[in-house]
Parts: sequence; structure tokens; C-alpha cells
Amino acid sequence: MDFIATHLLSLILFFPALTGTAMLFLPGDEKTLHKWYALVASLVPFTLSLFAWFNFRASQSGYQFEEQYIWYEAIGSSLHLGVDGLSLSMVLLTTLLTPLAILASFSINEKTRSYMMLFLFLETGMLGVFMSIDLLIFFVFWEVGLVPMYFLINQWGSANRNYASMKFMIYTMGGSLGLLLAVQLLGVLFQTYDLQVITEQWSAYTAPIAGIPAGTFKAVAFWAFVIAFAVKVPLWPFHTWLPDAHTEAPTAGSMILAGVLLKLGAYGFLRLILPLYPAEAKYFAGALAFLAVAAIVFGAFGSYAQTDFKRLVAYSSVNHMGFVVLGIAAAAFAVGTEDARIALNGAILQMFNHGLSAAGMFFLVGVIYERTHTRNLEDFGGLFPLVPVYGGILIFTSMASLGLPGLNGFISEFLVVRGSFGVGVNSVPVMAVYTSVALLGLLFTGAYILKGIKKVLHGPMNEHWSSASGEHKLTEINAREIVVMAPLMALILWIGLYPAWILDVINRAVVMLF
Amino acid sequence: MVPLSWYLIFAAALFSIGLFGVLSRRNAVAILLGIELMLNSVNVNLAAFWRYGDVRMMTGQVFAIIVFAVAAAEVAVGLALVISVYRRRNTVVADELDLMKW
Amino acid sequence: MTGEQIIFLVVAFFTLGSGLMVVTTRNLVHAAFWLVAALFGVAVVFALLSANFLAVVQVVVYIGAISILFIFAVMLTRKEMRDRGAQLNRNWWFGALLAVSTFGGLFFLLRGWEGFSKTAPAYPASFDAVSELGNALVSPNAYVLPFEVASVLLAAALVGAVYVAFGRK
Amino acid sequence: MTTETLIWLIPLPPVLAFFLIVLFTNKSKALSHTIGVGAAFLSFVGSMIVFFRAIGEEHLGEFPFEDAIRWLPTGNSWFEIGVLIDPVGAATLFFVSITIFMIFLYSVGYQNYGQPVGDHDVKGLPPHGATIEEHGHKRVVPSVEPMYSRFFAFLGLFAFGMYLLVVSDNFLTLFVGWEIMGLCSYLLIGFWYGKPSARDAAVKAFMTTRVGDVFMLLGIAYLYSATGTLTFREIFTEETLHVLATTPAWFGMTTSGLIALLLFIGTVGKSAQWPLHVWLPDAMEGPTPVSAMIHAATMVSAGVYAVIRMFPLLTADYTGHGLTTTMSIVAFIGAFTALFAATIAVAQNDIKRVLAYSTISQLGYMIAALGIGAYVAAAFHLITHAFFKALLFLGSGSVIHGMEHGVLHTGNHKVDPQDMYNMGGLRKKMPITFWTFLIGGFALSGFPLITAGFWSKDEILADAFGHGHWAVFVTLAVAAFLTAFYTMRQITLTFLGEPRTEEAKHAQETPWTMTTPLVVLAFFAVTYGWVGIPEHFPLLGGLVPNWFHEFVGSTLAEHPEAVEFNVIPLLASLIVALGGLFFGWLVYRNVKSVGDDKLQIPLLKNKYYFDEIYDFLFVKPAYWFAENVVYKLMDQGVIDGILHLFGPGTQGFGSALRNYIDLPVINRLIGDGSANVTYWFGGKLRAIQTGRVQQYLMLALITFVIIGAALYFFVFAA
Repeated sequence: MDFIATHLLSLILFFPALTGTAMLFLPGDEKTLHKWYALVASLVPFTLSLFAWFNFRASQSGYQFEEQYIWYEAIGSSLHLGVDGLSLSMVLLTTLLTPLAILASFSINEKTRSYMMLFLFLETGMLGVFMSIDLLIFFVFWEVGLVPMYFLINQWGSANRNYASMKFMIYTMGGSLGLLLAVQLLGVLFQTYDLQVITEQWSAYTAPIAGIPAGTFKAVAFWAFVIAFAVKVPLWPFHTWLPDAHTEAPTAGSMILAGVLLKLGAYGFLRLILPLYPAEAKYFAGALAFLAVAAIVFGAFGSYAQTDFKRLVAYSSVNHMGFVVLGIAAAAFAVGTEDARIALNGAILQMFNHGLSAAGMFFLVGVIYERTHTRNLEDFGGLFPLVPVYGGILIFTSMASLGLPGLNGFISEFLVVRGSFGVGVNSVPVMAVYTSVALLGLLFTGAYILKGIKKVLHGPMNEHWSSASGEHKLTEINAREIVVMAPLMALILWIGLYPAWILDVINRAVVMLF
Repeated sequence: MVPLSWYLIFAAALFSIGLFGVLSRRNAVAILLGIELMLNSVNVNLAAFWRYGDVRMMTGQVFAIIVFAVAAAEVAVGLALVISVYRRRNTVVADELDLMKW
Repeated sequence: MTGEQIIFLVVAFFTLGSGLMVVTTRNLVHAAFWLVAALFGVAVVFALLSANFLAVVQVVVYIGAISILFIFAVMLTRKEMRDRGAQLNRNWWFGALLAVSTFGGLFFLLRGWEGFSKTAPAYPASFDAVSELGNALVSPNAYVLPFEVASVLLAAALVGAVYVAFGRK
Repeated sequence: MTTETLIWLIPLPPVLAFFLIVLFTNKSKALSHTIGVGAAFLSFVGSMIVFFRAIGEEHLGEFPFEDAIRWLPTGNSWFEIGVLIDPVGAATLFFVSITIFMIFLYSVGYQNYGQPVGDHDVKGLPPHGATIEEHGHKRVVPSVEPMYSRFFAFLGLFAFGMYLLVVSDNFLTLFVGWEIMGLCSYLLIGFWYGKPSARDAAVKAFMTTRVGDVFMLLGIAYLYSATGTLTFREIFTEETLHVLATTPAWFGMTTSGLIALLLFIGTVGKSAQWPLHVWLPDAMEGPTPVSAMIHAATMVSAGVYAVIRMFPLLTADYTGHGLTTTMSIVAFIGAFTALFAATIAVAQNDIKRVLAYSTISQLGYMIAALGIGAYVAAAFHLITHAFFKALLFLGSGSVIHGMEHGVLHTGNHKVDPQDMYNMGGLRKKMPITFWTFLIGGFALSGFPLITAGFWSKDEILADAFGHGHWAVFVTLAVAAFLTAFYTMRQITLTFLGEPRTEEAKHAQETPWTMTTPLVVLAFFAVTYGWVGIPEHFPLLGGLVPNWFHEFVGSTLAEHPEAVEFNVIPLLASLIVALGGLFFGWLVYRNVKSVGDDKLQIPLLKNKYYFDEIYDFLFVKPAYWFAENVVYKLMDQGVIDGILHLFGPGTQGFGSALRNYIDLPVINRLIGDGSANVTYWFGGKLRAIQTGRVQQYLMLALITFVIIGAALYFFVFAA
């Protein structure tokens, strides 16, 4: 027990990878065994992170459950793990979504073992980003996460998967080139990669570097960071990889992509950009806010234009993640004010919420795709009487995504809007304009969500799916799929009704950090 | 009394004679004979240095003993090799044993 | 010139002459016998140096064992050589030059050393070199390890020689 | 149980009912409607207890029932939510709980509980009737709604939203209830989702109201940013309002004015005011008239209720002389909508659509009243209107239900049971419905003295006149005339004269579950007006105290003055009401078919072509923009185009590198070249590899000698 308590984070972090490796020793053709093994293996980190959640002392500042191991001493990098309220909520989200995604992929019967292994590796990669407080380790895990996802899309994706996986991989890697350079620069400059040390020194750094004034240098490095994270978030106009990747990925892959991978980018903004570049972030916050608003509005429009159900949901991620960045940009404008804190609370909660609702939406798209083998909205229609339970769940999740009050999306979107508008009213008027325009996006959020429901569930029934011969007869969502959705829906409702349980942790972290 | 230099010059001469044998004889057995001469000259040196240094330090003699052992081993192996080669190739001329050439 | 010096010079010239014969004589059997002579000379030199044990070992091991081995080897391989053809290779002159220059070089170097012509210290009266040598060879504080290694080497050489010379069926 | 606890509990039973029905009992119709009606009854009882405790309090205005809990952490403070019942809340709670309970009860009958399952009924479409065999001959009777349980679930959720809105003490939870009702209206309008028209109407309703909601959310965010709180009682303090009223914002308005305007846009959407009125008539696609009544009589009232709630904000910078920008806008929109909708109602033939436009028009009345600062009058009309409009909608539902009997009897499904030209003479077939409908209609028209509508409408007109808002007064008076006119037209066409179709002849009175609510509501439609009779009204004034004005008026910190009695608005009300009713009867008593109707003007019939204009101006361009500009041009064209350039670009660069650098320079010159040089050199050098041991040794010795000599002469010697 003591061992668990003192090595909690590394256990959570490496357990999936180790068990994933151990899968190699399982018999190769026992598909059922692989599935259950992976499920159980992914439930262990979840249990442990629940343990962490309940033992986390929100009122205490700084990182908790810290662990530090020697890794690359020569350049001052160590395997330094730790969580605060911000990262812990993301860790919880990741460890929650992974078992659900694995459960969602029980219908995969092709190369099951590799599939499950990749999923477990993916979990380690994602968790590593959230837990590391060492820049180099951060970057390593950042890139590690790409590889399993690339193969998941490339091997188990749908028709256009080669294009999509390649685009995903190259785009994200290309985006993080600048990040790598900037991280190296910081490492060389301070002889350490420890985030806490660098944060302290870099934000106050003024001496010229290689003959270039520190201001210019920092601005360039700032954009290098921003572009890496903006690609991942994704911010307009770096978003076009997302619809392709999400659409082509297998269902569980999309769940994780939308649920967690996008959060890595936003997390980077919060963990690195705001603390490292407070001055630059403030200076360029207008530009960031502009891009965020563009993401919100164009994401909504893009989604509205789709005829592919999954692509519609994919574009909605652009829309929703725009709110995260809008909140961050607003906070960058006025760090330390109440408005900024509210905006950040909203942004972080929005990350969590989008993780729940987007994962749910992708899963629901997957459920119907598995049965009909089409995602074209025009092929559906009037399916509600055939699948009432599925329909109810779809409407529920869609409404969460739409931001209906009483469900989680509303809370976070309201906080972001409130925070950024507050910044607009109290300090930087232009934010008020941006916020107002962002609300146009909120309007169209409604439009595309309703379009999805309308085309799938409502309207005259497409007889193809109810044919008496039973060949194409649409079957109701099964128990396993309901089990996948149930925790998501419960959390959606719970956060919507009483968000304080999670927002309190986030809020305290925000107050202490910014 | 015989000065040390005489022994040393004697040993050097014997060594050079052995060296000439090693370098110039065609017969492999003869080459080994040359090597024996060189080893003996070394032993002479060792013994001389023992005698002309601190007699109580037995290092020189011990080394000489070890050189004996090495010489014996070398001869045993060397001659065995010569005989083995001779059986296969019917020659013991060193010049003709050029299998290891590039 | 003392008697000792005379004995040394005689023995030395005899040894060197025998050595020259070893490397130049055409007949290998003769060469082996000349080697015996040279080794015997060296044994005398050991005696002159008060290294009695070495002298005895020289006679027993070298002359008694190694030389006999050589003679056997020569006889086993002699058929082919038949003492015909050149016993020296084409570069023998270069070898001679090198040998001479090695001797010259050594002489030159040694001459510059201050201890070159020192004389032997008095031999301690009650010093038993043989028992000291024996002690040194088996004492853990001295050379037991090299000694044992040498014995291992000998054993290995024995096995190796048997293996190599046996030939494959 | 303390009153505060009770208030917390009021919204809960319906939402529990919703979850119970959805999760567990949706297979059992009886269980579902028992839970639903039971929950509504519990809330009703709770509301009544709260209401009577509230009117028993002496100083409820200053010391309302309130309670709050921490909900959201925001930086170093908490955002609290809570409940509040002040006089206006109590009054609203009163009518809301009654109407909601009536709706639940009425739905049991309207959705044909107890009838057999239909022959060809499917989920998502209205029931088509069932054939039963009785005494040897077949007969078609109404069939039960296939999604009966679901209907009660939605109703429960809807009731939750409405109660939440009424009891909340802050704008955020008010907005939560507001949006939940929005969702329910979407679900209920699209209840028969199998019909494309219902489906589209649902989306239209949601989207149109969302336009308003988005602005309202912005207003809430603004308010929260400006004051740091959303709780009514904290905002409506003198200091806060003063700060808001004196802080300039954008567009030359004060902060309070701008916030109020933003919040008001939400109301425009929710209460279907021009220009966001288009969704309400289409909302009649829902299971008539219950859901229609929900939107028309209850939910849309929420919009007005929100304006009443934020009234102090709206009038924060109002000095009593000349309306502020925001108030003028509010007054203009209200008055314009009142008249505009009334003109459309005149030309509608669908019994529900007439009522829908009438609702828009009446809401315009209230909005206009609030715009000119007539707080109490607006609240009064809100409540009376809720009663009589609910009555009318339920009555029209009863009529339609009766007509459906006739349609099933004749089997001619081409006959629209909602078209008034298919009716006529129903007073004999459906007496209860007729009399209650008549009361409701007269109340709507403002039939003098007896009906509640007269008193509330008169008060608005008196206020407009008394404060000198002539334009508003005239507009509203004309609208009132039209109201009376189309109401009488409706009554005449529906109930009077002789049946115009075979179906009308076979119409039947509806069961007690439907008629009881009619009677109850009719009672209130008459009597509720009497609590607000102005003190100085000739003859009747002072007989009963103007309780409503005292009670509701005490909500405001500054008690509003009752307007001076003036005979001109009274005369105006009398004239327009009676005149409208008379002309309506006169014109339509002899009209036999739609062809005889002189007022079927295309412009009015097509609602001034607003749907077409919006479709042309907003909906189509939005979709076109989304699909062609954002998706195809921007994302797939420009951005992906640039991205795709990277592929060939990189490849081109790569092959250039290969063809011009790698192949000639690196491969041939450096790679092959060094190999060649090494090869040549090795070829030359291999000569010394003779394989002769002695030569090797010689070379080694020579090297050794040379190095030794060099070392000796140059290193050691030196």
C-alpha cells in the first residue's frame, strides 16, 4: 500500500504500457481474452487515479504526488512527475475514457491484440504529457502519443485512412518542430529542463540571446509553442487534419482523439504558454482570440455544411475547442483578475466536458455506423422508432454538446463567455467584440446539432432500415454500448447540475497558478 | 671482475644473431631456432640484472623461470604447428606459407 | 685480466659462434646441434652470474627437452628440405643489416646508461638464492600468481600442441 | 417544513417524473400518466401553499422568501444559486401551477387514454384511429397515442423548466429553466417527428429562440461582468442600479440599458415578438393543442416574466421624462407586434393558428406595457392572459378532438379537423366547450366588466394614455379592435350557424378529463380580473380593493403609482371591444365558405411573407456560406490546398535534392569517389601484403627502429 502511495503517478503512467507489452505473451488468437485483459488493464489506472483524486489536497499549492527519477542527467533532464488540479482533472479524464474506448472496441475482431496494445501505449503517452513537469519529458510523451494513434487510424480506419493518418502524423509532427527547438533552447539556456525552474527564470529573462534581443527571441519562441499546440487543439486555420483524422479513425480512436488528444494542445497552452510567456501571451492575446473566434465560427459553419455524420461531429470539436482557447486568450489579457480566473475555469472545464460529450458523440456515431455501414446523413432518417433508446441517448449527448443548460457544456461555455466578456468590459474592449462574434458560433452550434438529430432520428422513416426481411433491420443499441455511454452521461448530468465537485479543484489550481 | 657491460653486449649480440635467423631463414624450424636464441639472450639479461642489482630481489630469476616456461610452451605449440602444416602442405618453407595473404 | 674474465670471454665467443652457426648452417640437424652448444654456453654464463638454479634448469629444460624436440621436428620434416636450395631467403642481406643495426642501436643506447659498466656487488655470504627463489615462487606476497599462470599456460600449450599436431582423420 | 425548503422542492417532482418515466415506466401508460399527473399535483399543492403563505406575509416585497447555496467557484468567491419568491414570483407561481396541472390532466384525455391501440399507428406520427367491432358492426374510434408515456415525460421536464424559472433568484438559473423549456418545446413540437413539417417546425422553433437566447446569454455575461453577481436582489439595489445607469457603454447607451436590451432580445425570441415571431405559428405542428398551449400560454409567458424580472434594470436610467433608448425599442417592438400579429390573425383559417397569432399579439401588449413602464399592468395582463389563453387553446383542442371524431366517423381523412371553414354549429354538439370557449374569447376581446381581459387590457391602455404615449395607445387600441374582431370571427365560424360539413355534424363532446380544465380555467378567466379593479373606476372601483396592484407593486423598491383614472381610455376599450365583437359577428354570420371571406388577403394569409424572406435572407445564405465558402472554399480549397502543396512541394524539393545534389555530388563525387580512391590506393598497397611473416616482422622492426631513433634523438635527447 505504501508503495502505491509513493509511486502513484508512475504506476498510473506506466501500468498501461507495461501491461500492453505483457500482452505479447498472451496466446495470439484468443480475441476475447485480449479484450478483457485490456479492459482490466485500463481499469487499474482509472482506479488509481480515482485514488489520487480523493487523496488530492486541492487547497495545497504546487504539484502533488511528486516523483523524480534520473533520466538524462547530462543535459539536466529528469523523469519528474507531478499533478496539480489542472492536470489531475485531465488525468482523470484520460483514465476514464480509455477503458470506455476499449470497451467500445469490443466489436473489433481484426488484429485484436495489436489494437489493444496500441491503445494501452496510447494511454501512457497521453498521461505522460499531463503528468510530466520536465520539458523534455513532456515533449517525449507528446510525440509518443502520436505513434499508436497513427497506427490505429492507419490499420483500423475506414476508406480514406492512409491519407488521414499521414496528414495527422505529418501535420502534428511538423507543428511540434518549433516546439522542439524552443524546448532545446530553454534547456541549453538554463542547463535544466525542470519546468518549475524554467518558468521562474524564463519569464523574467531579459538578456539578449545570441545577439538577438530577448523580446524578439521570446516572441519567436512563443509562436513556436503556440503553433505546436494550435495544431493539436486545433485552432483555425490549423484544423483541417482533424475532420479527416476523426472521420477515418476507428470509433474508439475518434473517442480518444476528440476526448483526450485535443486536450493535450489546450493543456500545453495552460501549462506552458501562460506561465512561460505571460508578457508575450498578453501581447498576442488579441491574435489568439481572433483565431479562437474563427475556430468557433468556422467550426460551426463547417460542421453545418457536412453530410457525413462523423465529419459533422468532428467539426464540432473545432467549434468547442475554440471556446477553450478563447478563455485562455481572455485570461492572457488580464492575468490575475477575477475575469481571467473565470475564463480559465471555463476553459479547463470545457476541456473536460468536451472530452465527455465528444467521446460520447463519436461513440454514438460509431454505434450506428457499425450497424448500417454508412455515415451519410441522407441515408438515415426517421430511425427514432426503430432505436428509441439509442435515439434518447443521442439526443441527450447532442444536447450536452449543444450546451443546453443543466448539462455540462453549458457551465463551461457560460464561464468562458462570462470571463472573456468580463475582460472585454473591464479591461480590453476588443474581447467584448470577439465574445459577441463567438456567440454567433454558439448559435450555429445549435444549427448543426439539430441538423444531425433531424437527419438521423426524425422525419419519415427510411424503409431500408426497417425492411421486414430483416436483412438491413436496424438493431437497438446493446447492453455493452449502453455501459460505455452510462458513465459519460452520468458525468455530463452531474457536472451540469452540480459542477462544484470538479470546478472547485480546477478553480483552486487556477487561483494558485495564475 | 666482469663488468655488467660485457654481459649486456653479449646478450645484445646473441639477440641480434637470433634476430637474423628469424628474419632470414627460410625453414620454419630454423626460425624457431632463432627465436630460442633471442629468448636466451633475454634470460641472460635478466640474470645479469639480478646479479648486478639487489641480489635479494628475486624478480630477475623469477622472470627467467617464467621465460623458460613460455619458451617451452612456444616450442611445443610452434613445432606442432610446423608438423601439422608439413603434413598438409608438404613444406616447411615460410615463404610458401602465404595462405593468410589478404 | 682476471680468470673470470677469460672464462667469460671464451664462453661468450663460443656461444656467439655457435649461435652464428645455428642461423647460417645449411644442415638443419647441424643447426639444432649448434643450438645445443649455444644453450650450453648460456648455461655457463648463468653459472658465472651465480644463478646456479637457472644454469641447471637451462641444461635440463633447454638442452634436455627443447633441443630434443627440435631435433625430432627437423627429422620429421627433413625429407622435403633435403638441405638443398637456399637456406636463406632473398632478403637475408636486409635481415643481416637489421640485426647489425639492432645490435648497434642497443649498444649505443646502453653506452649512454650510467650503470653500464658497474661491477657486481658482493655476494652475501649466507644467502641461499635457490631457496629464496623457491620462496618467491610460492609466496602469496610474491609471484605465486604468475607462477600458477605459467603452469596453466604450459598445460594449455600441451593440450594445444597435441591437438594441432594430431591432424584430422 | 419551512417555506424556503418547500420552494426548493417545488420544481423537483416533475423532473423526477421525467426520469422515472424515461428510465423505468415508459412501457406502462397508466403508470406513466399517474406519475406525471401526480408529480404535477404535488408541485401544484406546494405552489399553492407557498402562494398562500406569501400573500399572508405583510412585507413580502422587502423580505421575500429566499435561500441560496454555493454552486460555482469563481476565483476567490462563489457563485450562488437559490430560490426567491417575492410578490411577482408568487403571483406567477399561482397561475403557472394551475395551468400546468390542468395541462397534465387534459393530456390524459387528449392523447386518448383508454382507447384501443390504432390499426396502423406508428411512433412518430399522430394516431389514425382504431377499428373496433361492437354489436356486430365495425366502427372507427380514436386510438391512443403510441408515445403516450413519452409525452408525459416531456411535459414533466417542461414543468420543471417553468417552475425553475419562476422560483430562481438569479438570471443564470432563470436561463437554465428558460433553455430547458426551449428543449422541451423542440421535443414537443417535433413530437410527431415522422412528419417532415413537425420536424422542421421543431428545428425552426429551437433555432429562432436560440437567436434570442444567445443574446440573452451575452446580456447575462455582461451583467455578471459589470456587477459581479446575477442574483436579482443584489443587482436591484439602488447603488448597483445607479452605477449601471451612469456607466456609459457602447452605442451611446448606458450599461443598464445595453444589458436590458440584450436580455430583452432573449424575450423577443422566447415570446415570439417581431422579428423573431416566425416560429410560434409553426409550433402548432405539435400535438394540438396541449403542446401548443405550452408554448403559447406558458412558455412564451416566461419571456414576459423575464422582462418583468429585469424591470428595475430596464428602467434604471429612466427618469420619468421621455423613454430611454431601450425602453423605446421595447415599447416599439411590443406595440408593433401587437398590431402586426393581429392583422395576420384575421386572415388565418386554422383554429390554432388564429390563437397563435393572437398570443403573439397579446404578448406584444405586455411588452409594450413594460416598455412604457407599466409594470403592474403588464404583470396583470400576463396572468389574466395566461388563464384565458390557456382556456382558448384547450378549448380549440377540444374542438379539434371533437372534429376528429367526426372525421373518423365519416372516414374522410381529407377533411382538416382544424380548419374553421369545416366547422360551424358546434355549440349544440359541444356545449361545455362552446360556453367556456366563449368566455375565453370574450376575455381575450376584453368584453367589459365581466371578463378578466377587460381589466388588464384596460389598465395597459390607461397607462399608455396616462403617461402620454400616444403612439402606443393608438396602436394598441387598433390592435384591440382587431383582436375582438378575429375572436368573434373564430367563434362565429366555429360554433355559430349550421354545420358546414358532414364531419361537423358528427362532432362529439370530449371526456371529462378535458372539460374539467376548461371549466376551471374559465372560472379564473372571469374572476381573476376582479382582483385588479382600479380604485377610481366608476361604480365598481373600491368595491373590492385593488389587491393585485398593492401586492405585485410591492415587489419593486419604488412602489409604482397607480395611474389616474381617465375616461378616454375606458371609452376606447369599450368601443374597440364591443365594436370588434359586433363587426366580427356581423361579417361572418353568413359566410358559408372560404370563398366568401373578403379578408383572405394573400399578404396577410402568407404572414407578410416573413418565412420566405428569412429563408431567402438567412437560412439559405447560411447554408450556402457554410457549405461553399467555409467548407469547400476555405477548408478544402485554401487551407487543405496549401497543405497539399506541402506534399508535392516537399517531393519536388526532395527530388531536386536527389537529382542535383545527392546523385552527382554526394553519390558520385563523395561516395563513389572516395570508394574509388580507396580502391585504387588499396590496390597499390596490397603489394606489401605478401603473407610472409618474416617480411612483416622486418617492416615492423624498421618502423620500430625509426620511431625509436626519432624518439631518442628528438624527444629524450632534447
